[in-house]
Amino acid sequence: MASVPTAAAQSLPVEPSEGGLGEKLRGVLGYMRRNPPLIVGLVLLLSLLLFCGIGALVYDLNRARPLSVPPGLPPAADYPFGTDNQGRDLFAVMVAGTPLTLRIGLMAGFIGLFVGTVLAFVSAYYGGLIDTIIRGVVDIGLTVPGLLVMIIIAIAVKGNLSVEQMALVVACLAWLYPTRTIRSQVLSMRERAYVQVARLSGMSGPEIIVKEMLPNLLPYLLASLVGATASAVLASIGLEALGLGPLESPTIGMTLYWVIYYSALLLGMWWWFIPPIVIIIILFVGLFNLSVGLDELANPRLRRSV
Amino acid sequence: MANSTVNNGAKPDILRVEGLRVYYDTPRGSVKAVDGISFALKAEERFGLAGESGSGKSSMALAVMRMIKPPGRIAHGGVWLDSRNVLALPEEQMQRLRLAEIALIAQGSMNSLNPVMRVRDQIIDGFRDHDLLLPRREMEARIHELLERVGLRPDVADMFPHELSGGMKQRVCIAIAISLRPKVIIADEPTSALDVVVQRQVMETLRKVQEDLGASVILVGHDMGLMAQFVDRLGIMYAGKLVEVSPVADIFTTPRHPYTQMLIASLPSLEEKGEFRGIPGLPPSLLDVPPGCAFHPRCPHAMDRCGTEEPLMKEVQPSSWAACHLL
Amino acid sequence: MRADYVLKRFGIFLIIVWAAATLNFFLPRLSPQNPVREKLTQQALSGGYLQSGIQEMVKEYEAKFGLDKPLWAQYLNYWDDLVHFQFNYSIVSYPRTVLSMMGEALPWTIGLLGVTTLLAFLIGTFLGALMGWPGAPKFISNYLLPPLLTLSAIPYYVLGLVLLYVFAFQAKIFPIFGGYAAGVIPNWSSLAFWWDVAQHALLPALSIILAAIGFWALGMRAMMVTTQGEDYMIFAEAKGLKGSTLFLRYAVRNALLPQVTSLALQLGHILSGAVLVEIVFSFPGIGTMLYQAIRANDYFVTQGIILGVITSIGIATFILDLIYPILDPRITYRRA
Amino acid sequence: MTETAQSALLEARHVTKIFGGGLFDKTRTIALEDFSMAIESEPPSITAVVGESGSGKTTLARLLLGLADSTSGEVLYKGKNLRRMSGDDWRSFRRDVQVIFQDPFEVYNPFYKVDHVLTTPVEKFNLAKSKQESRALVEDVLHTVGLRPEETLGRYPHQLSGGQRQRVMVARALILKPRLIVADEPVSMIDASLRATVLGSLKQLNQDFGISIIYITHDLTTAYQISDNIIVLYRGSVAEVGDVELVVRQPQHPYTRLLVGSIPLPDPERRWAAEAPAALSVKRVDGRRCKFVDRCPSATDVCLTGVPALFQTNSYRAAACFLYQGSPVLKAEEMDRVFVEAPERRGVRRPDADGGRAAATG
Repeated sequence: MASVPTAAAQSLPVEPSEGGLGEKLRGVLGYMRRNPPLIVGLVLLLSLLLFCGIGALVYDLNRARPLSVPPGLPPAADYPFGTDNQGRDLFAVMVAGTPLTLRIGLMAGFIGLFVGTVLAFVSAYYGGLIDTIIRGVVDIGLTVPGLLVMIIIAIAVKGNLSVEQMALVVACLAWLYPTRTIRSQVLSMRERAYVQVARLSGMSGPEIIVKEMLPNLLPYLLASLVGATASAVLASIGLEALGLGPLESPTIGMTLYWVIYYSALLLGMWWWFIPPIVIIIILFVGLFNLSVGLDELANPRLRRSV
Repeated sequence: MANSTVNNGAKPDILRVEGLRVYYDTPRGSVKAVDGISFALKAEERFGLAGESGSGKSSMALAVMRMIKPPGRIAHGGVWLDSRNVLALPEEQMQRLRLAEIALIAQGSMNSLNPVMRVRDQIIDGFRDHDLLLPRREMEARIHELLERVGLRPDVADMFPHELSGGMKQRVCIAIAISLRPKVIIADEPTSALDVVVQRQVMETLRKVQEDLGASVILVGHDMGLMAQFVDRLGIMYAGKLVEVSPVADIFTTPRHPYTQMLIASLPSLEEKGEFRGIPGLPPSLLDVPPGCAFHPRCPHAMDRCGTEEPLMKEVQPSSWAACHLL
Repeated sequence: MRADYVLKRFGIFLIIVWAAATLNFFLPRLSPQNPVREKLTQQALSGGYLQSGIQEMVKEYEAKFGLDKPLWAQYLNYWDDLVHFQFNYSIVSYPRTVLSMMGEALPWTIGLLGVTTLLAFLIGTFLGALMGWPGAPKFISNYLLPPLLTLSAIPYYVLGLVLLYVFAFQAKIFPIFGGYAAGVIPNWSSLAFWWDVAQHALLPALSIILAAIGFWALGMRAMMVTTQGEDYMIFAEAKGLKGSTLFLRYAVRNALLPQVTSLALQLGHILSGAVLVEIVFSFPGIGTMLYQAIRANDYFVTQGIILGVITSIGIATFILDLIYPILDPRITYRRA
Repeated sequence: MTETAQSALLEARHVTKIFGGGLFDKTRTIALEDFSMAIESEPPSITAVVGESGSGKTTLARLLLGLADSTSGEVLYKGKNLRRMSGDDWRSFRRDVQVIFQDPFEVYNPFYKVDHVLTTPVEKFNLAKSKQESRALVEDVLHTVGLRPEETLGRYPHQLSGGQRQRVMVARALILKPRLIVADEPVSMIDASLRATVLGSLKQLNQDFGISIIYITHDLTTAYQISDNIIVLYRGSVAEVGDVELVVRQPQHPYTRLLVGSIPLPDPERRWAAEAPAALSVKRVDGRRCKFVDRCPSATDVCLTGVPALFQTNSYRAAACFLYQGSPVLKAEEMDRVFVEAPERRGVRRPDADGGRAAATG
């Protein structure tokens, strides 16, 4: 079998085309067709952004505040998503809250990925005691239920959290998983002969990381960012639903908190909980597909698996 | 090519391969890994199939076992064992035929055994799935006998693969391969991961069990030295085709095909030092094999005809066959 | 199994408990607020106590809870209590102890989580194994996989809310909240009570199982595909083994190993999700208790639950670590 | 030669490398044990280091290249310890000592075209003042190793064959005009018909450019073809050392005999001798005795008493075996005394094989 998989493997990875821009574009489109999760993910997330963007332009977001509209109304022409018990316009809440939730996720995701990447490189590159410590902390940190640790943190810093503080709380644990996965990637890459050749060609350590390793890691880092963002959103919504979030901000998680707090379900106020649920589903399914798509891009061996 | 089936000597043919083609479908077209190969294997014969990477030799081995997986497929041809066409058997019969009549010693001796099963159970599995399970004591005796036959101590049966050295693992594979006394053993690069000393021991073990059993062996590989040491008759593959089939002594003394000639000349020896004679040019991609004779772009004797007309196998002298327009 | 492997795993378990307990102790104390004082002040105000008495009361309570001593003494004290399973009293439900409250809630959570995790793992792994096997029916990959994958992306509790609304509120097939019908006195020797519990547990369980199956199926499928590329699969097929032998004893057996590793890593994650499911269904487990404690600022209960749960997860991981070498004979030889 | 040891280009002194053996790690492997060797740049020679897997040959390569640190002992570049060298010394070390790795695919970063491995050293060592000059330099070395630049540059590694890729690596090493190249199994992953071209390129580096080569391999045949001197390693220790003609054609150490006897010669008339080779060894030999004793057909009680020193059986060879304990002992750091200098440079009379054997037995 030695010969054939090589031939097949050569045809599969993202072939660097030597043609012009049009050909490259066609190549990208052709690739997208072979990677449906990427398209599904992008379409879902873009439509969510579109909803928020257009909504913010045409709708009065002040109505997301409590007592700004009559409470407890079902959807109608004036209030397309209805209003909640405390007099918030739920359409405005969704338009204003989705970007807030995304912001928490992205901030924590970025911080987590950045810290994780740095630690992963430090750990994998220097090895020894530093590596043992970092690996130990990560392995132990990952077995512990993250939500509970964040609860301790959130309670400790309690007061009224801002959206940014919320992101920081979530970021406290967001670096664990990226550190673990990126470390193993760096570790295997460090042993690659091309890294050693680069060293023998006179490249310095940082230069090798930037020029030889990072380019190959990029698709992987992108997939990790999406994964870290999704985890952060999940964690933030969880904390918020427990009442440990930014009480004054109309985020998706806080909306769920109020839903549970006021037992909207038992009151039959379906319009109160269906919008956040739908947005959560679109958001997570979008992020999930995007990360699967990017994973496939980063690790073409999985392609055409079955 | 069908008439090129090589036959000579008194021993009957045990396995015949006729016009076999194995294609792998890729987005860029069909990779013709095996492209019309015919040969016959005689009883108790050791036959070698030599080729460099990309010559299709491993696909050839898997095709005879009918183990080509998608995107690969057997596009054409027949593999006749006695009077049955192996390629036309129903799947269940094919399953029973493997190991019982044709056994494979696969490439990658380091990982050919299931890492989480003891050697004993891996041997027994073969018996069980051929409905040949013996009473416990007899089974145990059979396992001991098999292990001893390949030069291993009986307590190896209780070990896991990771407790064995590379050479021991490959001996276990040989023990499994001969457990049902097959007529044909296909050994695909059986020693590619082993050191020379162990390689010699494993090859001699293989020769010994082959002679004990009276089985035939097809040795697939790239190492011409190993071929010279082990086989009776040798087929040289280039770009998915056989270019020459001759008794092994003839191949090394009077190679007929220019590719064989250059391949033999490129081999380093302990006789003379100095000259490094490689074959200029590159082996073709199996996606895009040159028309006519696949070797013509690298051949010093190429004529106009070679680029257009595919040479057929000819019997150059009794039992020596080659496919070249020069002959 | 070698003793040093077991010892090392046990050491890791101890480190987990130590780290969790220490965080649990120090983090709240770093905060500028004093939870006890805050809570008492709140209670005093709502109860209409006189301002003047509060200071003394706080003092009295602080002495009772040991909050007036220096930090290191508190820390030692804290460990002394932990080692003796003294988790303090609940501030809200004083004089009930945290331990007794947890003792009531923990079995519910372990029951729900244990059953659902095991079921989801088994079903998901089995489906994944079939999806990654060329001989298996195609409808699993084509029709079962996409919805399962979609569900796996959604948080458990969101799925729980949907199920609750559709099956409990609208269709009224299942009860809406609780672990058993309101007003019933738990009686585990009565079959009727078990039936009642089962009805109440079904929706929470379903929301965890449905959302988790996809995760396990996806992981198993990928491992099956990897496994089929291994040399031992080629050799096993050449041994003339039957499809079922190849599937079970060679492919699934090996693909299972990373799944078990993954199970150990996912326990914490699953639990985080399950906590919120309990809250959505007002299931009488640890999650609901935690939610109420957080809402009521019952800080000792919160602490106790978090520590108790992390310890439980640590034990579960330790058990999985002990099982793993039985599945994979190589493990003690690799870096143990 | 020994008096120049002070300023040898590269020197290993009593180098030992042990893997594992940490706090939680019970698997301790001695990859290389008390190895000493000085490599002079003049006259340029080719020294083969031959061994099976686990012999420590790749560890040796990594130590000599400064890619790994030894557990004890030191590696010196022009008399300076690699571990304590200044940045300038490192730059000069990198220029003087270059590498060719085993896998001609792995050495290429899949993100870049083939050009990358050639232009990086040019940039890093300021070998060219302009883009054109750099291009000319690259094309020049490609021509030297027999590649056509227009068929090589601008391509991705997977678009070239294994032989082409490895020759590009030879060109890369050449571009720095090093004085020593460590070639770690450079042809083991290349097809036989293309192997000769790579070996030819290596030989050319040695003859035309005066570059010394350490040729690390498991393959005695190619080692014999290309090298002047040979070091046979067994489980981290030197088993036999000397002139390649002598060592390969009349091996003295039982291990070398076993190795030579196991080579599958491409000659059906000369098949493996009938007698069975030494048994497979399962357990590792521990303690202070000959490492080969468990597999050795000539083992006697003396082999259990200690580790055999290198016995110099004639002026061009030595073997670490008690069979030759009558011969003078060669200290580990004097191993290179038995090396012949490249004959075509010095015109030194080459010891003819029979004379060598007579001296050994005498």
